[in-house]
Amino acid sequence: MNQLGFPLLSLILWLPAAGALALLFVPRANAGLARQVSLATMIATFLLSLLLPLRFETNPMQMAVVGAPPVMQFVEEVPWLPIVGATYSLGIDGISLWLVMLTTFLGPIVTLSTWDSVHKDVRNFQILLLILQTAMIGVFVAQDLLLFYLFWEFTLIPMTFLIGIWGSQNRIYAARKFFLYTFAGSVLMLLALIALHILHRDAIAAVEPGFRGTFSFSQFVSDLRAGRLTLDTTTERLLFGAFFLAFAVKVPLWPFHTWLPDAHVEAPTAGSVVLAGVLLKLGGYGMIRYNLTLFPAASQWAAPALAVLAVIGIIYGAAVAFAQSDMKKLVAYSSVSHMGFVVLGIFALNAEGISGALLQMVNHGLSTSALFLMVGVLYERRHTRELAEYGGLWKVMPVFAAFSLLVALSSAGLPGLNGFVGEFTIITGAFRSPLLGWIYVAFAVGGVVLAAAYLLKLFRSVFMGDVSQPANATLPDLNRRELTAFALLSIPIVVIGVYPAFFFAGMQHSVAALVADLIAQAAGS
Amino acid sequence: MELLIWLIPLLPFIGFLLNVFVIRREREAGLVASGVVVAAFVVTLIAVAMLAGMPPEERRIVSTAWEWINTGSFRVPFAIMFDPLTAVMALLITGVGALIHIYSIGYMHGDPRVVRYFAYLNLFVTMMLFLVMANNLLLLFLGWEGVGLCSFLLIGFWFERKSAGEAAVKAFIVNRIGDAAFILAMLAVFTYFGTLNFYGDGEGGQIGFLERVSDIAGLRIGPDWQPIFVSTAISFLLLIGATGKSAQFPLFVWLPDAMAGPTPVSALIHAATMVTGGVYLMARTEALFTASFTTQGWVAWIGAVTALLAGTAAMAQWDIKRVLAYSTVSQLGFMVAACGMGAYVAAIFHLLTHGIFKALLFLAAGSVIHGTHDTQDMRRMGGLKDAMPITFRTYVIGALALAGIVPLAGFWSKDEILAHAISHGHTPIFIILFLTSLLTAFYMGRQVALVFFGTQRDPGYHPHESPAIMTVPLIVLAVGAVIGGVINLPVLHWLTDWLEPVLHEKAGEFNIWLALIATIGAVGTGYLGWWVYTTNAARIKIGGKDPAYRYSGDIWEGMEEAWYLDRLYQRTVVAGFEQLANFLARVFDPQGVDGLVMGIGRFFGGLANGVRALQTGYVRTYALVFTVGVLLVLGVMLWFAR
Amino acid sequence: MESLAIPPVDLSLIAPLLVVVTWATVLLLVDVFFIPDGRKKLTGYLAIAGLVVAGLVGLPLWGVTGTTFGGMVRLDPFALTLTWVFLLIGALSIAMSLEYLPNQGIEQGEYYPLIMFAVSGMILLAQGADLIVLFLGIETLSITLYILTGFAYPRLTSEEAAMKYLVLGAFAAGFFVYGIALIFGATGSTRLSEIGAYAAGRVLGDLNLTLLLGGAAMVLIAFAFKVALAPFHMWTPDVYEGSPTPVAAFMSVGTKGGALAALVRLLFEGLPTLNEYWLPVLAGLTALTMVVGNLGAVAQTNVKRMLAYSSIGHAGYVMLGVMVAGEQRGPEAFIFYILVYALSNLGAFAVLIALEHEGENAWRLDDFAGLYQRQPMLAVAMAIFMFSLAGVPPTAGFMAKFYALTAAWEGGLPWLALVGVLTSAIAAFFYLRVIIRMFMTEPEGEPEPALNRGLTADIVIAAVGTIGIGLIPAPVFALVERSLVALGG
Amino acid sequence: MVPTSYYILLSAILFTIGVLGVLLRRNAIVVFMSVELMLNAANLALVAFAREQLGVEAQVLVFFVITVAAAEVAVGLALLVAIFRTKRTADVDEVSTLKG
Repeated sequence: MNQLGFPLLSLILWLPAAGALALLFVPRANAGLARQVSLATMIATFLLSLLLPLRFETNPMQMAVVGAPPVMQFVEEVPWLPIVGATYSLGIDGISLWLVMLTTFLGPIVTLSTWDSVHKDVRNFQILLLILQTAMIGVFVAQDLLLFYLFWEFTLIPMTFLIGIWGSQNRIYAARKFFLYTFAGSVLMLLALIALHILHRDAIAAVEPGFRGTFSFSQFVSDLRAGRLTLDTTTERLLFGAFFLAFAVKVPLWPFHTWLPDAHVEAPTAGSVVLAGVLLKLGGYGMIRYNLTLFPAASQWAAPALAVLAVIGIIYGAAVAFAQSDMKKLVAYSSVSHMGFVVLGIFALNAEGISGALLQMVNHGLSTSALFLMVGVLYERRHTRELAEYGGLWKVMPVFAAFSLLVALSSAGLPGLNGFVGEFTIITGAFRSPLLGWIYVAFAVGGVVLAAAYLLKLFRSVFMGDVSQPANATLPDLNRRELTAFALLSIPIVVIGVYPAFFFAGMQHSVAALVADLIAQAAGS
Repeated sequence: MELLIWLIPLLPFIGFLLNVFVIRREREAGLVASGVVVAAFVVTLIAVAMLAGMPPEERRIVSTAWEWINTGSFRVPFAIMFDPLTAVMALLITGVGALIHIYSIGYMHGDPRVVRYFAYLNLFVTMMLFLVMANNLLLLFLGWEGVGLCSFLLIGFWFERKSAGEAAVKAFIVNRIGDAAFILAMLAVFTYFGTLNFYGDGEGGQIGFLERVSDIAGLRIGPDWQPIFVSTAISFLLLIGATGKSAQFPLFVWLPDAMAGPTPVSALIHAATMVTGGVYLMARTEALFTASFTTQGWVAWIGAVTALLAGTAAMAQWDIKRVLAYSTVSQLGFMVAACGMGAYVAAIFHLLTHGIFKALLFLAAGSVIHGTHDTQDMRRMGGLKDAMPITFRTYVIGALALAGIVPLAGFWSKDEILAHAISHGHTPIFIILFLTSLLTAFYMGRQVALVFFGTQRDPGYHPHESPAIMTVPLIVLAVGAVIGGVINLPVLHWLTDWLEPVLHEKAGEFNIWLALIATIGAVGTGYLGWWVYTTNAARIKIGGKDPAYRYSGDIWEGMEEAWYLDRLYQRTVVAGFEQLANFLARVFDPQGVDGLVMGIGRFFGGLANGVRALQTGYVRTYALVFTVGVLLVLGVMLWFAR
Repeated sequence: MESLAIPPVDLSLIAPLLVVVTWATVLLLVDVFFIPDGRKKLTGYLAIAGLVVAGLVGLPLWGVTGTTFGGMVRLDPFALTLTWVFLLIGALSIAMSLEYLPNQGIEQGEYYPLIMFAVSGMILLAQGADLIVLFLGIETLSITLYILTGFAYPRLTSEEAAMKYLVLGAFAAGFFVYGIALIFGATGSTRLSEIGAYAAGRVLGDLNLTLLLGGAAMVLIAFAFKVALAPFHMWTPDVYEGSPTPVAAFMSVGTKGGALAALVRLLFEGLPTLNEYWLPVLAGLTALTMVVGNLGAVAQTNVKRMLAYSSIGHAGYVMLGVMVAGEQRGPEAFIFYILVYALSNLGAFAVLIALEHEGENAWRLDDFAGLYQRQPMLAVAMAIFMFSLAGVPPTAGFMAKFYALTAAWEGGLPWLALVGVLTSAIAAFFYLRVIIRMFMTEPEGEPEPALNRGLTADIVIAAVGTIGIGLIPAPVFALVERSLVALGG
Repeated sequence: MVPTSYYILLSAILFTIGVLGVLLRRNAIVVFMSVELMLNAANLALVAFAREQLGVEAQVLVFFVITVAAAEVAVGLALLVAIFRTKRTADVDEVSTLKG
């Protein structure tokens, strides 16, 4: 059941929360100690999580059988709420493996970035960061729908506080918008969850009297695939829609994106990094894990329309990003564009598209985090995010410029770096998908061109040209912590670009199983 | 052997890493950078020698390092190969590259960021080698975009200048447009062939798509009313990709601006190697192109039109480098046209000779710029032949080679293209190309006259000859420009034979009459150009108009602006996109999309105020509402029970 | 006329009730004669002691089911569990009043026995098996509450609130009695079980059925008034705002609990066969309630009034469980929701009290500005209560809402569940507003919060309960589940 | 014997008058009286039904109702006096500071 014999996932999940608890005993005024405890916790979590890919079975014994539930690893299961059959059940498979790793990897980097940017109420900031970390990992590892929903909604609370307390001028507006928009987006999912629970219970209870229902993901999946639970077309589509709305808001898919620029612009650097790096991924993950797995037929049905939205998002996000003069807004809209690729890949509904989307989520997490760190570095030095205020920094901060260029190119999808592999795999998937096809790809590729346009605009405005503002002439280059953060981020950026096969290998089995089921459903319907 | 070919791209890459992470001093940077490229050249020579020792049909070495992408059925290895076509390209890249590296030591001396410069240069060579050595489209694309990146970095090397930054970005983005088509082409190839590999790995694995182009013969896609052949679709997309990288119409606008980079960069990237990437691509995927009659027509015409447009534009430039830039575009047009006519060997031949003499011209121009303290406007030059004798002589050799004067390298290669055009019945193309070759001679005559003859028009500087580290590469290249034609002389046709396993071409007939007419024409127009600008030298004023402007007026201005193509793009595509983006960002997004969201909020706010308004504070109102509720409840329940 | 026979009485079945009533009566006298002014807090402690004793007395009754007073009063685990909940509510309300009353200058010893009487009314409602007993319970509760509402005499708002409550309450009582009359006229009995038995055999067109339905409608309206279902909710905001804050807190959870307990009995013992008539009506009222309550709260800048509207909204959510109490999950959802809502809402009111000083109404949203910087733990506690009321995990409020929605869906009311989640999205707006004000704005001369033992105890119990039940709800659910084994017959 | 329906009709009329009284009259005392009227209408219905159904519960309830009514009125009048002291009015519409 669990290849390690001890609850590794629980440890990874609760370690940050334990760190937060420990921080409560650190005096509020002792910012330094608070940061160190937080950083230590994050690093420990990451190191612990390294065991996951090390001990992960890329080819589990049970081969991908059509109709079988996803093969989870590092499984833990404890009864939690027996009255509705909800359990505390954790596990990961190829779909969540790298997203968990992304989360734990970004943890220490985020904490490092707070050193220079957060000076107010440092301890509580760290507490919230750690709690958020637990919540996000929880979303990825929860294998019980109720537990998942619990973590899913809970991520809102610390994030709202991070934006609302430590943000800039318009932070209250942004925090409120973030909370209400995403909360409203996911209430229907709660209802869908309940509906699924009851439909399943009634269906099974007809065969096995006394069955009290469950929220177990794998049980839903196996019963759906085995035909013990069948959903009629309308129900399936409604449920699909309710789940999808929640995820689409989070991703965010055009036209549900307008909370994102506000949230990003107002959030402190660390908040933006977490938001872009991990929080948006919850949406993409949810689509793959829940929409595709639970409602394959509805996914087939909705895919073309959703892919249209994704493509619109790609172009629209890029165009709007291009027109921004505020760096953070630019990067924020670039997320809309990049996450459009992810959704496009997901609804290609084939192995290429989905693995590409998964990898692209990791890539986007890395590059966009780095971009936000970059904006943060500038903001801490000059306290403005206006592009026009900068120029010629290549001369003043050469090391910083080099990293920024790397990051921008990674985000623009330069071959040899991570972004390209993801995007290319996604569009291969979309191109080959019988549901989509070359027209989608033609537009999506337009997004690739525009990505270069806005990212190079950003890079040129900041780093090229002459040093026009005297204040810029004396800016210090990266300090040790910043350098560490950027260097750490650069490693996977390059490694994924050159050797993505390693990352694809981890997800292959799970994706293949998922796609096999999608195909079986398509054939059946 | 496999290890050996990996060494070719890896050596410059090691140089790059050293320059980035280890080296901090200018002198070491230049030496290491040049050293690794020279080493790569030597290794290439060895590899070529070993290749030559194999039977012609087996002259291909493929080596896979690792599985690059493996997801679903989409599998791409990180694999390189070495075959005759790659070999000549690699020789050009490492050979000319080495010379330019050495030259740069002198040219860039004293620049504060020289280490970075050599790092970029080494990275460029690496990427260019990947481009020509890749055994699949995706790795080729890695090199393709990689050289684009280096081009961006090097054009923008003096980023303090506004024009440098703009030109760098422009180059990258215009190239990206072509790259987008390239990506689509790759997808199509993968969809129809199931692989992106050019050739099989030689170990009994899957064979590459170039070896089974016949698979898609007759296959059509597209709507019923206008189906197109798959081969046409794929090759046309590749063509668009090539027009971006090889600066062809309609995407050539980036190359003249790219001259903002250091001159050795122009020589290496924007004359000898990177811009020939498109030609190489077409030669490499020649099987796909020849499968589509339609695309071939487009290729030929695009090449010819580009050659003529750029040729006319080159005539009217004042900037010494912009003349050469447009000339490069024009000569690339020759090569592309050659590809379009099926004369791939001639295209590669011209690519190689052009690589040598255009590098020579650029380096010599760099020497001029260096010796005149960064003067680039030819109106401020004049009479430099005495001050810079070596530069002058090498420049003239380059110019003669470019103009196509017997027996210099350019003559043989250009003649081969023209001869092919006439012998295969491409008469309109031939006429355009012939005309362009005359223009070429004219503007080179004009340039030599303006730069080296007459008197120095701007007395503000003291011209001096460049140091030996710069002139020696010039001399070496000049020798190459003189004797380069030997590799594919009509009687010997070594190159044709060498490339036969890849391009499957037989040597063409040598057309003596054509050669005679072309030479006479070139000599005549070249002399004309020289004559006009030496006799009218007095009329040329700094910042003034060209003497020819008097006779041609607006046409001359049109030529000077390259027929306003760039301005057209600025005013339509660029401005249009910027306005659209601004509209979306300032109006549509906040008021449209977000307005809808906030509208929902306001809607509920309005409802809430309605609820509030009902709460009047009068207890009798409450009782009234209560009573209404009673009537409703009673009514409904009794209505049920009726 | 037949002769009146006194049926056998088993007082043990109403032991907690007896304890509360007796204790209250004695305490009233003790307070008058033995406890000097200025030490009235002692009365409060004694009252809490009485409620605790009543709770302990109930312990041996766990699992006992039985009726007495000729079937008019019933004891079952359902009633007993609710009794404990009510006792808890009473005790917490008293605890938050201990300092509040002297601070406001309205300390009177009668206050505490009055609360105890109100609790006894609630217990009576939970135990009543006869319309007469229900009437008695509801009036015991109401009349004490009228007095408590006006307890801040001579503050005009308090008097106004009491007056409005009294007028409308009496108005509703009129409907209640008239409804009982009609039901009695149709069935010849006021015993719920007998009404149920009678209704089971009726068919459409029967005049008696019409009479019964008319009566049932009027009784339901009276309960709807007590629970504050729209459109019978109009008194709620005004009365909550005007009454002393602990009373509002007590009312918001107590009245609802009591009235709904009685409603469950009425619907599922008295009128189960008529559910095709009352279910659509109640469902409509519930939907309207959720919409009106949450919308009304959106427009408020007065936190106390906002909580009043929010309590209307929550009445709707808890009704989700009540309406489907015939199913297994309905009453579970109801009890669980009441318990959770009691904890969270009492906690929120306790925080409100901490901010209140004599003569100042610290209920404006602005008074919460920067509370986080002044009293971080208080702000965190308030945030927990707000998130719980909004139903955001991992608080108990989420679990309660989740379970209520599950019950509603299972009971065949998916559209109502839909209305529930949609209105909960609206609700998030105004709860979040308080949080934003506390955490994200700077303080500017707001009243300093004053905490005391009673309040602190309240807030700690409420906060720990809210989070604890949110994370590990299973034990509470197990208790609730066991308490319902015997319901419905 | 007078049919029960007559009593019920009368009680309904009384009840309606009571309701209208609450809705229409502004004087608090009259409002209380109207409420009393409603309760007594109910009492009338109760005893009428009790006679018809021969049940004892309704008559028991009537006593309760009378008691409760008395209690309510006692509280109500006390309140009224209190309000009158501060506001010098018995008009229910004048007491409307709490709203919104």
